Amino acid sequence: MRTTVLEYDLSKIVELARQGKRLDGRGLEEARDFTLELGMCKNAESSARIRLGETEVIAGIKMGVDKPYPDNPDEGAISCGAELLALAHSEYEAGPPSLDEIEVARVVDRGIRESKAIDFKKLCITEGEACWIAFMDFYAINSSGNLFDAGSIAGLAAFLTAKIPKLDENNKIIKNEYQGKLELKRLPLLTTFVKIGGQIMVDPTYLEEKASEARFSVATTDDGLMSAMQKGPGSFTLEEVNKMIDLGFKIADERRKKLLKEIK
Amino acid sequence: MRTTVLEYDLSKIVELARQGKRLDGRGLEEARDFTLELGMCKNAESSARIRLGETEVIAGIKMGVDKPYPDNPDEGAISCGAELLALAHSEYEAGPPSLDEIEVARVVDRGIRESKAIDFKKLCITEGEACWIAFMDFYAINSSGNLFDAGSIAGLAAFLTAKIPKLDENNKIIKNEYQGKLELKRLPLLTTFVKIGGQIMVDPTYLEEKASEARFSVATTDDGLMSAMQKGPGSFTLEEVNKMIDLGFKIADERRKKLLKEIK
Amino acid sequence: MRTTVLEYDLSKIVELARQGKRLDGRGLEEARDFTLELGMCKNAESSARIRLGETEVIAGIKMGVDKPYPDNPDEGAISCGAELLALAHSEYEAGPPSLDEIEVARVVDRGIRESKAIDFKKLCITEGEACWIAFMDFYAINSSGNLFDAGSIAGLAAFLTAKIPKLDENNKIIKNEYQGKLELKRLPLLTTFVKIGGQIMVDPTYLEEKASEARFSVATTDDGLMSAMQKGPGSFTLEEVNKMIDLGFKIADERRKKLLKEIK
Amino acid sequence: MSGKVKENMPDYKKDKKRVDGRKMDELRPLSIKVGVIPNADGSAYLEWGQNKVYAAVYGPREALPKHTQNPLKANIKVTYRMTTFSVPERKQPRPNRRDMEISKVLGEALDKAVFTEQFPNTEISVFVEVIDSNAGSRVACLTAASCALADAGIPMKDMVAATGVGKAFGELVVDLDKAEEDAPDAVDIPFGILPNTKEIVLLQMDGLLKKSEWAEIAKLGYAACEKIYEIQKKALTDKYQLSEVSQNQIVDKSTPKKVEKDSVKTKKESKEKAKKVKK
Amino acid sequence: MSGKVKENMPDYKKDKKRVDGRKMDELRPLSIKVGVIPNADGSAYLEWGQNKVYAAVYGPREALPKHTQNPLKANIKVTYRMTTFSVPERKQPRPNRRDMEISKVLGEALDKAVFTEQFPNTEISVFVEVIDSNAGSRVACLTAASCALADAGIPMKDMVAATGVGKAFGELVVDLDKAEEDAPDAVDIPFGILPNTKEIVLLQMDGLLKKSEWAEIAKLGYAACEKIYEIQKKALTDKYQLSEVSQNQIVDKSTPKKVEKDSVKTKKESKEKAKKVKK
Amino acid sequence: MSGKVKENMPDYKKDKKRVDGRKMDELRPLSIKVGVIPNADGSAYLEWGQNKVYAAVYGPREALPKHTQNPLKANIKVTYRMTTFSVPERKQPRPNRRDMEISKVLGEALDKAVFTEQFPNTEISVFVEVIDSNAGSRVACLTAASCALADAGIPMKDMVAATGVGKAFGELVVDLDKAEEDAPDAVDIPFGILPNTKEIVLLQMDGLLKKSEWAEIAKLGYAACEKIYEIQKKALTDKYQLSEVSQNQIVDKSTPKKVEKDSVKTKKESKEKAKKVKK
Repeated sequence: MRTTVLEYDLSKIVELARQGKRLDGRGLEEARDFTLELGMCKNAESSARIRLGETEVIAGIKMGVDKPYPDNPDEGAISCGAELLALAHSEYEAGPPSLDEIEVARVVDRGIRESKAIDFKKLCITEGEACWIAFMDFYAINSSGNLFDAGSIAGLAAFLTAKIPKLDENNKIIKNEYQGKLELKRLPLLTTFVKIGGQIMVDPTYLEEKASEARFSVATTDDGLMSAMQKGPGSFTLEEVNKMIDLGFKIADERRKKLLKEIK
Repeated sequence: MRTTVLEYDLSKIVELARQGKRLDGRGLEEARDFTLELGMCKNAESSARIRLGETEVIAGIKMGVDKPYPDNPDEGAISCGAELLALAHSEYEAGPPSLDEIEVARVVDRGIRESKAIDFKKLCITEGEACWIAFMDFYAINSSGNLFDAGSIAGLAAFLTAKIPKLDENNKIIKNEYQGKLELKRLPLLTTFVKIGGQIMVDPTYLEEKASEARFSVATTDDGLMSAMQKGPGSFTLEEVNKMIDLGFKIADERRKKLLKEIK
Repeated sequence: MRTTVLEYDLSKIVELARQGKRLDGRGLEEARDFTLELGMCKNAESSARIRLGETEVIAGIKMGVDKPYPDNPDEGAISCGAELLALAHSEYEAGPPSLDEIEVARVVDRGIRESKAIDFKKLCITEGEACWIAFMDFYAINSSGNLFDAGSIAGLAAFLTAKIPKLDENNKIIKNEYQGKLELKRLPLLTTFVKIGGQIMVDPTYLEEKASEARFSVATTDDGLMSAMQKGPGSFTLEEVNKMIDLGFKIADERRKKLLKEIK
Repeated sequence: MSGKVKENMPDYKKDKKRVDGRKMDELRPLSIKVGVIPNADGSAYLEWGQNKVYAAVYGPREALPKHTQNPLKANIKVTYRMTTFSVPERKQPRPNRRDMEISKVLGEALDKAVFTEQFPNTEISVFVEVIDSNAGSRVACLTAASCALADAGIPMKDMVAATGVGKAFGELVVDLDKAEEDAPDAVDIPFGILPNTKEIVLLQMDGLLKKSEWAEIAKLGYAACEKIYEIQKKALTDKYQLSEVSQNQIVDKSTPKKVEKDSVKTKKESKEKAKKVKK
Repeated sequence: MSGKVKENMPDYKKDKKRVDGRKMDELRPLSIKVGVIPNADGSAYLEWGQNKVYAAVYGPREALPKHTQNPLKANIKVTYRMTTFSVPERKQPRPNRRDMEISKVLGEALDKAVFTEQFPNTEISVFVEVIDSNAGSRVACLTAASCALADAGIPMKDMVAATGVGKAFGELVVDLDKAEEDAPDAVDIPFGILPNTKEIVLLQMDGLLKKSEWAEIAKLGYAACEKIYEIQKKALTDKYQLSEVSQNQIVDKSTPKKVEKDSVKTKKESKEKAKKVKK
Repeated sequence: MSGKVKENMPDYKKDKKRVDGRKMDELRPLSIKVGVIPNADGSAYLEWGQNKVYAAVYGPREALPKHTQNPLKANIKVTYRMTTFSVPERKQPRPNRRDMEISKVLGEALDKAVFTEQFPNTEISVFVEVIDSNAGSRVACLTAASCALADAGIPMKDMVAATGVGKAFGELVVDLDKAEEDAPDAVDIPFGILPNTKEIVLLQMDGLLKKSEWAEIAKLGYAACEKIYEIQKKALTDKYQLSEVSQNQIVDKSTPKKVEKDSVKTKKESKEKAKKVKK
């Protein structure tokens, strides 16, 4: 990995944090605004492009037909993948999945899966024979920090807009024909925090991530539940965790409102 | 990669080319002669060893039974692979497929596949159930330039002589018994050129490849058609491309004649 | 690989060997004592932990149901794997299988497989449909030399104590219920030797392996047969090989006696 | 490719227009925007019919590992990839052999466009990502990558303009879409040139073509590439309206490189701080 | 996880005890032994209910390849793996994505426990191997790895004590077993702290939890970790009965590091000869 | 191997000859040609019954990566591979575990044949490729590789002569073919020696053998290897008829290495120019 981060910037960020300030002028509890585009990838069953500050992520869903797992013959499945494209940052490299890619994919996946938003039984086509697998993959296009939240918003938008293809009598997908949409019972969203200079701040930029002592994400739903937590590097006090959970609910609510308005 | 090429040789080659000459005394439009041996690998459904100048390549075909692709339930398939064995040159290494291996395999494959020489429907055994896959793989044994043409000649010889095994009632191959041969409707052959010192020359040696500014291959058939083109490094004018296509037809015709004489 | 072996120790070992002595005071033909624990891994169909001197190895068996190979529709199979865990020595690394891992796994496998101790036909469940595969994997926990013999003893103990799960009507394994045990017709065990300073010695330590000029293993059975041999580095005279085979029978007999006493 | 005989197969000679209504020599709608990826030294986003691709350039930066360094020139390394959802049937995430071959030929095409000798021992990394596709993604990527290189302020002989040309349903056509690529008589020729010198830098072919048809196809290809080139130049001008830096940089080989670089650099000063490889 | 409705499902509110008879805040039997792998610089073997894990520490040793070296601190690199026979259905030998993620979070947890700044440019390699499992293998490994680090004489701020906490069959519980992890309302929270400072160094969550339940769960987690911590300390004392070196080394941050290291070194002199990286 | 009971199974005790008509101690036809791969520093092509293999030697050349260099000796690195069409059922192109093990044991066998201490820090790369097979491909490769090493002018203590020996259909035999390897009582022993010293450098075994049979088998093996050795020497003489360089080089350990190398070098002057590693 080639390092291009300036030590100067990092120490400046720490210094500012101690004063309760941030390099881009945001408040500590202020997330960056985001914009959303939907459906630009016609080959996908759904697609979403999000820009969270300068961070840009594209998510898409492909629906595939497969045999159910023998343990759950009456259930389909979802799968979430992430790629931190070398396109998106000079420090990224093409190659096998990095630990960072695996972690962000799995945390976004858990936020959705564990919320039980999607009823896997409704993804069953024929018990023991055929089921749907919803493959959601998201890609970093420009990486300016907090791919967790960007991936989570893009992923949720993709699941919310995914169409289910029609099948012929042999359970083969008929191209460009659809029978309906995925249903979500609740709407989980991740909110991510870092600690810098002892201060908790939400939605870190790339440099803030570099400068941070600790990182934490929490997935919260519209019906007041938590569906995933993930501490990254560093440590937190219980009070800090509690504060981040509270803020997580608040920020996810705002983001969800905006998201739903875009999707209608 | 260990480099053993002498700068001296390369500049000499460029200098000679400017005078319309080559290091081995050939004319610019003169391909190296080749020799062919057939059928030496008894475990293969066909095999061919070609020596094109000092370049030696061995190709063989194994016929396998598989399920047809769902999209083409009434068709079999072919597959072409290439290995530039570390045996064949001090600059080659054992390991995962290199870009050069992938390119030469795919270009040889396209020359044959796109010519529609082989009717994939005739490779169907039982619609939707079983079909033949003809796996042709070729290996560089001594690499002295132009593996494209050597692989193409060896590959065509292998396809032309491949036997189709007999099957039992369960579509299992019966060893050492055959029901017939692969049929080819036309005979595509690649012809490869390089540009050195502004001069186009055919059938480059290893050093000529190293010294070249540009590379181009064209697959032509006995019925006057082109089935593949591939520009490698560098650039050509349209006139140069046209000239190479003309020469490609001529040289492929000569090689085909020789090839058919060997096969009878 | 990081090297931590002291040249001093190695030359001392060679010097001692020339005098018929060993660093740990053992005689040249004296194997280290071993201890055995069985059944500590409840998720395994059998498990065995062996300490051979300071060398510690854990072996376990999982029974899986699969389709028989088309060539042997009425037979099951066994599979032996080995991992030299990075846990077990500072010179080991996590990563793809090393040549050493592959060799020790394959030699232990051959010792058992070629002895025909296990009747593969008895591992058939339904001809052409379903069969048992007994996966035995062993792991180095502390590597102080002679993983061949340690793996062989642990592996044999695992095969001797492996339970066969019950199946439901769909040939799916019913958890925690068993229908019987694997049967072994004979009991093959490896015995491994090195040559140091021209002297043959049995059951080498890690340092003795480093100091050795040559290595040899022989698998022998309780009914006086040899089922595998493997020469590692170096060379032996025929007389040396004959001596090692004789010793191999003797030492394997002693070990087998102890092993059977532990298993009862 | 598949050669399936379909009912109601189009007959372009008779129909006088193509499946999607285009004329034989008509391109699908093409739009390019440069500078879309702030982290990159240069970037472009391109939509071409259904094809949608990103291109990003990082470098010139030290070529690593060391043994890949060429003391005479920069290495142009292209990485072509497709997202899993960019094709009708989900693509496996790991790169396949087609991805690798396309990466290779695109790199070989761009190599002729860049004054690589000005940056010995470096690598110019070009990443192209297809997020939606419908035949022609490789020429879309090459066209976008050229703009991204220019956007990165890398001294270039010219940009590469590229398109598919070939044959479908009985006629010679430019810019084949998927339906045409699947025609029983389909010939697809990825074709890329340096418009200033007319040099051909990308040329491949799938399909079965009469020699006599090639001359006509090449003519169609050149004409189409000229149109593409205009769109490429406009994309750059749209970003750099105030000066003609990018234009000069591309077409004027005599301009001393130092000046070119500096003039571009003024646009990206903040970026420069973080850059590693300097001349 | 699977959400299957079973007949006779337990109801913890009614039953007042758990499937295996435990109280809601009761740990499964836990035993730890340190120094079990002679080759390692430090090691531990832990049995916790059905879970059985080994931990081994090698280093600090030179971090390789060179570019991974951090001039300010040691890298803690954890490799979490499971044997093929440690789970009900045979695990594939090659590491999967779960193994990788767990390795990452365990390393991030231990990083806060070690005075890493004392060993710049080195790597402290921690290998944990699960040989049998029944929910909670990652916290078992983290608990064992902490003891192995202490056994290796590596200067530590504190050990990490970790356990699963969460919810099953209607009640908040500690140290969930597999039956509980499979409950329809299961919430599993791997939870690890530095007992001296109460800092949380491991925190993940699977399942669906009310915010109000979290406070109670955290309380259960802290209490359980205190019990685990006592067992960890006892495991070290059992090995080093004659002195309190390990204890001092862990709890007393003010002790000059030099002295700590030396005092531990006296116990492992024979090992030191073979070591490569020295300060 | 498979242990299938066949009708009409041969009975060698009764038949007095083998399935293919050979006597019990008779080798299949064996021919060797050296110098067949012009690019290689040394090479050989061998046909032995249906087995057909190439061997090529490159080096001694600098061992890379650096950390593999041994300051006391050259590494002999053998890469054994089979073409996809060299076996009855198509082999997957990527090397399998059998390929790896065979590469290892062949390298360990050749290591004893070469004066490796003369080339510290180098690697002698030996590539063997099986293009057709019918039991015994590893001994065919070892036999060919020895000739290739001699052809490369690498100072050798001796060549390795190797063959399969063992048991089939009730009798002890040499050079088992596939039908014999599949006999229910088959024992296959890859056996390789340095004929000058009688040292055994390759020894493996598959199958179930009485201890008493081993002595007889070893005798058969030595005798067969002597015959093979003659064919190896003849192959080298056929190439180098004018001098006895290769012979000297192999059998006469006292000859100063410098002279040996030079005398061989005269035959490969043109090649030397391109070589990288020189003493």
